[in-house]
Amino acid sequence: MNLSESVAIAERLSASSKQCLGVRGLTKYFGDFPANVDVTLSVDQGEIHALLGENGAGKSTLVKMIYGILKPDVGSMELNSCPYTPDTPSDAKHAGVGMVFQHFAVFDALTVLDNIALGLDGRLPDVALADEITAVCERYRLHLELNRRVYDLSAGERQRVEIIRALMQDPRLLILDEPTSVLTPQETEQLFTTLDRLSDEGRSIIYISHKLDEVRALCDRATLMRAGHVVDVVDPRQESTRSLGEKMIGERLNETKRTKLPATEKLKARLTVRVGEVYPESSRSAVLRDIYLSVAPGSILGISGVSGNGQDTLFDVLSGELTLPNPDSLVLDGEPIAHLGIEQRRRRRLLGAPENRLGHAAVPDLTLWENVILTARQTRGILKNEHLISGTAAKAFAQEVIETFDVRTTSVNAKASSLSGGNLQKFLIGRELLGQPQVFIVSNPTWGVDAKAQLFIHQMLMDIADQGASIILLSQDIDELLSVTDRICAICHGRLSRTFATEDMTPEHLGALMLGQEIEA
Amino acid sequence: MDYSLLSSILHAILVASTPLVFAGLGALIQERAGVLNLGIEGLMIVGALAGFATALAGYPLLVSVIAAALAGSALAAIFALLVLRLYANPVATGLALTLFGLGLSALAGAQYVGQAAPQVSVWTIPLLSQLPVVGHALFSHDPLVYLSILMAALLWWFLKKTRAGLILRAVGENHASAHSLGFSVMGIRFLAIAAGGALAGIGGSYLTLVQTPLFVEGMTAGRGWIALALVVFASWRPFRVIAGAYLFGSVTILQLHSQAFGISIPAQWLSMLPYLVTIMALVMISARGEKGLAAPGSLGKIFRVSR
Amino acid sequence: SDSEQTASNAPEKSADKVKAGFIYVGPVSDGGWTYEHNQGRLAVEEAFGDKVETTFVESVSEGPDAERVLSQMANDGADIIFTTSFGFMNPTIKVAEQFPNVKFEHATGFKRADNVAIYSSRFYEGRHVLGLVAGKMTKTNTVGYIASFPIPEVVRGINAAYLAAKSVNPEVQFKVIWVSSWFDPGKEADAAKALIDQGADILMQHTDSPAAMQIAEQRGIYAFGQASDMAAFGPTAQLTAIIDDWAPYYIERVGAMLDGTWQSTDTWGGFNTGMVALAPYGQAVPDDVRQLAEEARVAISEGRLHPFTGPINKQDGSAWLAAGETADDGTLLGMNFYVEGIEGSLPSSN
Amino acid sequence: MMFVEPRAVTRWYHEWLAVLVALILTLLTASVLLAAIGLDPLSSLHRIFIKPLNSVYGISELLAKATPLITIGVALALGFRAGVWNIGAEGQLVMGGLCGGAVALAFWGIDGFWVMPLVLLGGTVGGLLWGAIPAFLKVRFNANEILVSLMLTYVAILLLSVMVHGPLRDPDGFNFPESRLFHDAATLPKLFSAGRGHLGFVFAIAFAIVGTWVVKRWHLGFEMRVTGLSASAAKFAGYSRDRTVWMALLIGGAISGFAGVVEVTGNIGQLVPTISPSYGFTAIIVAFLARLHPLAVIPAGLLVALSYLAGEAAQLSLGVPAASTQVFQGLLLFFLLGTSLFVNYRVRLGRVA
Ligand SMILES: Nc1ncnc2c1ncn2[C@@H]1O[C@H](COP(=O)(O)OP(=O)(O)OP(=O)(O)O)[C@@H](O)[C@H]1O
Ligand SMILES: Nc1ncnc2c1ncn2[C@@H]1O[C@H](COP(=O)(O)OP(=O)(O)OP(=O)(O)O)[C@@H](O)[C@H]1O
Ligand SMILES: [Mg+2]
Ligand SMILES: [Mg+2]
Repeated sequence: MNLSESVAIAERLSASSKQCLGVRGLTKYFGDFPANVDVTLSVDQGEIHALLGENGAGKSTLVKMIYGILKPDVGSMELNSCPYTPDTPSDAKHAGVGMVFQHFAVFDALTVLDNIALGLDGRLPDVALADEITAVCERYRLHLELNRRVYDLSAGERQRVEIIRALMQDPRLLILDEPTSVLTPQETEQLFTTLDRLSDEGRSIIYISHKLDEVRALCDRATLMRAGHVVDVVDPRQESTRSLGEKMIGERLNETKRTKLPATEKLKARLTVRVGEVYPESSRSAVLRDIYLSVAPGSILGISGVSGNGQDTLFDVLSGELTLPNPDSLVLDGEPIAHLGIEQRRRRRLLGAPENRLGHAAVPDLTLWENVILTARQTRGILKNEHLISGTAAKAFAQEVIETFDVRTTSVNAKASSLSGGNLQKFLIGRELLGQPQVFIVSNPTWGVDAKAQLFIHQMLMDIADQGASIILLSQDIDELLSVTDRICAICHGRLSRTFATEDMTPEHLGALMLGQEIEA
Repeated sequence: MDYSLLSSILHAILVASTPLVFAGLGALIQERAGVLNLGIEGLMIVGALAGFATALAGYPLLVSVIAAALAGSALAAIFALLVLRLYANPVATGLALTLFGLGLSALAGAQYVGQAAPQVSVWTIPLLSQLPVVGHALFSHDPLVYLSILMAALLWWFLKKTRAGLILRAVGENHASAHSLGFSVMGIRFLAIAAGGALAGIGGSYLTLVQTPLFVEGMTAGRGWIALALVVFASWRPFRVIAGAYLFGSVTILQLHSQAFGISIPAQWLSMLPYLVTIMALVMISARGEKGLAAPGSLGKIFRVSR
Repeated sequence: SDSEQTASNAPEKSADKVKAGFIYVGPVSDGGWTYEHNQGRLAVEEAFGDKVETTFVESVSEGPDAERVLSQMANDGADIIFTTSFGFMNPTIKVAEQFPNVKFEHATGFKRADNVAIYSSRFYEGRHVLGLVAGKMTKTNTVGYIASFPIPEVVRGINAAYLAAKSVNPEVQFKVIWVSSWFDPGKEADAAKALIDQGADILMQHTDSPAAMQIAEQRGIYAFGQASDMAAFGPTAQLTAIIDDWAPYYIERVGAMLDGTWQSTDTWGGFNTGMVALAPYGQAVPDDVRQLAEEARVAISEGRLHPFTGPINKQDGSAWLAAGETADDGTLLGMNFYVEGIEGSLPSSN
Repeated sequence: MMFVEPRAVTRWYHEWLAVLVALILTLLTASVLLAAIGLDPLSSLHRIFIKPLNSVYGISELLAKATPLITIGVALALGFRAGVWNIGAEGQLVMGGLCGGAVALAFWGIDGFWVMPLVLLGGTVGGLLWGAIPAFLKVRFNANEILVSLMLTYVAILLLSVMVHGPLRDPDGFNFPESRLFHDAATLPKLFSAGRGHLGFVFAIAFAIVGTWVVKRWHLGFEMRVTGLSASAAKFAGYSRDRTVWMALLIGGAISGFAGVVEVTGNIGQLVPTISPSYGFTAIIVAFLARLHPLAVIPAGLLVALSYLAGEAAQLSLGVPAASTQVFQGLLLFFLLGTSLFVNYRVRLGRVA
């Protein structure tokens, strides 16, 4: 142990007695809805403090109040022993609070440099700033190309923009709202190193995540929230992932179960994909090259990969949002379908659930029953004689989804945007599953979804596989892939790796595959 | 080719285009902040009247131009109030603004029938104006022509080189993100609307101060609409607004000259040309599928703060 | 059904009080066509004082709105209604049928009825005088002409002015620009510049704004005013102006209502009725030109001179009027051809 | 400090209340101004707003004036929901009038029950084709439809001018720029004995009803709305943006064209250089006043139409200039638009702790 390390530890020990942020009795209502009730939170200096809770528990609401975006109805805050009442985010910034948003606050048409400059008071996107950013990037080993426009960046890169922007302000308290939901294991690892370093520097961190393993590895303390209330403060290192999840949810979590189909069934390929070259519609995604994959009835094929490596395009090619000129590129139960559009594929019970819930899988401003019409209109007589919509049928179907999949919402008349992430995801996956897919393509289904809902969604996928459906699961979450799939491969720079049986796969091996280490160009 | 004629034509094109340049820049700054204001015509005519009335009262050009700018801003402030504070639909509000501006200017301007404002003197730029052909055409103008180009450069500089400009673009690009970062979306949009109103007002005043120093109701004759079209045409870039305005002005002037040359195409067909050429140019630009041509991301969308 | 109205409005009976309505195609503040009609209305009020009441509706669209405004006026108790634009012709006829006891006066059209009189001015008489002055005074032998729409009245004006100019200056040439608008100062100014740049040193216009006059003043050349005296806009540039003076006609017709002598008539008045007048000649007009112009004006006024007196060929060279022959009103009313010597082609003629 | 939050539920009476408040504000302003120029507000307001409607004739004229506003307003409401900004309905109206009028003139003097439908069809097709141009340029070249449709409006007006000055000119009309009067077989029947309220109004109401049905019930309406709300969700649902662009502009063009031919055959009775005092632009305001609900376009259209009639009445009986009505219409619209805040939002005053 060298000197500087021991000093850091000593500092950390002494700091732990010193409070950085104190929140007392914070209450926030949206209309009549209590998003936060009498919330108390204490974050020490140099502490990495987790904020845990189900979807809709009020975590984001709480940190938005700390960052001055929302105003509490009642309650007080203290920062470094001074009363703290941020009216605007810039007040918060001046007080030394930085924030990385769950929904990135970035500007698509602007460059990375512009985006970062905007977060810094009085700074211009000039050479001097670029140099400073580069320095910070190097210090925390985060890579960014400053002149690229944000619309060209992957989700992970966008998040890096946010993190750098926050770090550039030299914050005393950094808030990260679900930062790892879009990161690869390697990126996550790197982020943890960064966060550790920050905490060593005496900075406090509020860390919101649904990945309980991460929290256990990283955080010093965790405040658990449920339905707007703080229910417990624990030391995550003393807890198992399971006990943490159960404390958070307040009930027991079930194990996911599978009944395996007989091996003979698994031999027939239901969907076969043979694609030479596909150019994506947006430059954000990679060009697909030489894709070959097949999936059998009753089996779940996992495709892992860092976002931006062609998953979007692959999803589009599989779901039918992107059609291909050569029909034989995709063969479904012996029928060439690559030239068929998404609607025709749906009629053949090839269904999909894209990664982005609001704005892709669902229209935020439409009600749940209206959102049902988007993809399930051919089911249960929602669309009569091809032209007329039966509102009754759509509402009934939406109600069925809500009941079957335990979606927490007021009614089928609620707007999609009013649901919490996990509930909306349950609704959207349920919408497809009730259509009894033969082939189901799903991308990052548990993105930003709480532990309970994660298990629920995984069980749903397994159940339909058990009933004989073929599933292709595109995901960045290694744990998810390892626990759900039968076979697994990785996509990198638009190329697929070999496919392995999941039993033979280790996280390290999968991580290597995601980085393209076994894919020959 | 008769060079003096060429030079005169160029000169006339600049004069005919200048109101469009000002008004187009005014619409541009609003749209870059995410505000779609279809009321440019109303802003222009109010500026036209204010500028004229001030000039008639004997004030110097500078004062008249400032008066026009203030009048444009004042009317634009009504728009800002409705759209920013009361969340009124911007498309309908813009149209109502046009109606209101035209009516107001007609009402207040009725007293100016039959009166002429003093001529604006020409600033001849030494040496440059001696150049053959372009000398007279480009460097022997009233100050407002130079100002219009300066404004475009200034706006370009502002948007591209200053932090305020960056913030303005950010607000237009994604108001939710801008708000998250702590920028006052309302405040910035209000300023952009006021500035745009001022520019549109100056554009209108060019008609009554320079082009035809008189005021009659409705004399903007649809130029506000053309200005709006130019912004789209210019894909929200200041210098392309100039290019678009000059293109439009060129076709307008050249069709008049072609008539005077005795080219026998029916006049109405020739009058269609500026519009048809604008469409064709737009199609050609759009077909190139250039990146970043898109409108500001939040253009025309209503922004509401939840507290 | 309206027996009382019939009684009070019967043409043969004199009335104590007349209510006169006017509908205008433009705003009264246009400084041109509508402005002059409104001056006429004011003159009527001045002339008859308490005995008349006038109302007007301005900026009435020539398409769909005219009929309603006319009906409303009639319903409102107007005894006589002046409809002051060509586009109001058919609505006037239609409404006149529904209100047989109301008198209508339609300007510049050609359809009449028992209760619809028509009136217009022989502006071409004025154009003749303008043509003489222009022919005499042009140094470049190029006269610029800003025209609105190719309707007979405008074509007639161009022909009359050209023939007169040519009679005093065989070298003279007319350049015509059609701006497809009655009122767009910016466009008229642009047209004026284009004409000047192409060598015109005298401008004539058949559009309503004083923009061209201002440009002429700026460029130090000459121009003629249209509809009103535009000297304010071109103190040195204005050589003279054709003034539409509707006051004498309006006073006469309203007077006839008061006297009970109103009848449906077809009036096409010129210098002789005072409906066409000229503004005072500008400083620049030399005495000899002034004298020439005045002589022509008096001759026309007294019926000794007709601006369209043969021999005149049409533009394509075909004969129109033989030597000494004068044009009949029917041909003049529907004139849709240039006379020989004018360059360019008439838009939309077929 | 005033701030607002969205209403959890919007009730129908909120809309009516907002309109009522706007009307009261407008009338109050009007009264103050009238009193300021020395007129008795009450009797003046009566003369302006009530008297024009006091007879079958007045109602009939109101319906005639509202007909094109409602017809086009419905079409635009559909298109705007789809996020297709057709600002050129005026041009499509003019082309409809021109083409329909041309058909009427082509069959001039020929009687037969089929003439009128043919004329209406001609107008509809004319508008449809005019709407197809921006649609094609948008779909094929991604050319902005606002600009193209707006520019085409000027072109359409000039085309009409060319035609009435030339080929379609009345041969017996002394070369004046107008066509012959349409014969009876090509004239829309009137609704009342007085005024010009014509069958077109019935069509307008029918459009509003069908439009409501399309919006509420038809998959097409839903498809267009989804495309307008979120392009990528629409794509995922299997809806094509191109199809929506085509539909919005073709429907907008066809219905505006229909409004145009109805206007010339029902109201004007011939082709003249000006067949519309900016109905196409005013209808945009109408559509938004109705908050893009096709059925609400009916009262919105009637209200705006009344404001025009009232303007004429004000000139006639009070002698106020035309411009003041424009100012007034502007104010009315400002009030209506401003008070719409209270429909969708709850307004709270003061600060929250
Ligand atoms: N602006 C708002 N208006 C009304 N309700 C809101 C608003 N923002 C959040 N809510 C509601 O408040 C509750 C808490 O939301 P919040 O975003 O804080 O949850 P969260 O704990 O961050 O959930 P997640 O894990 O899904 O991000 C949710 O039910 C949400 O629907
Ligand atoms: N002050 C100036 N004077 C003259 N030309 C300039 C000036 N500033 C910029 N230009 C040039 O004018 C052209 C058009 O500028 P415009 O504003 O349309 O594009 P831009 O802002 O440079 O946008 P982008 O960088 O996205 O192309 C550019 O080539 C620019 O380099
Ligand atoms: Mg959250
Ligand atoms: Mg630029």
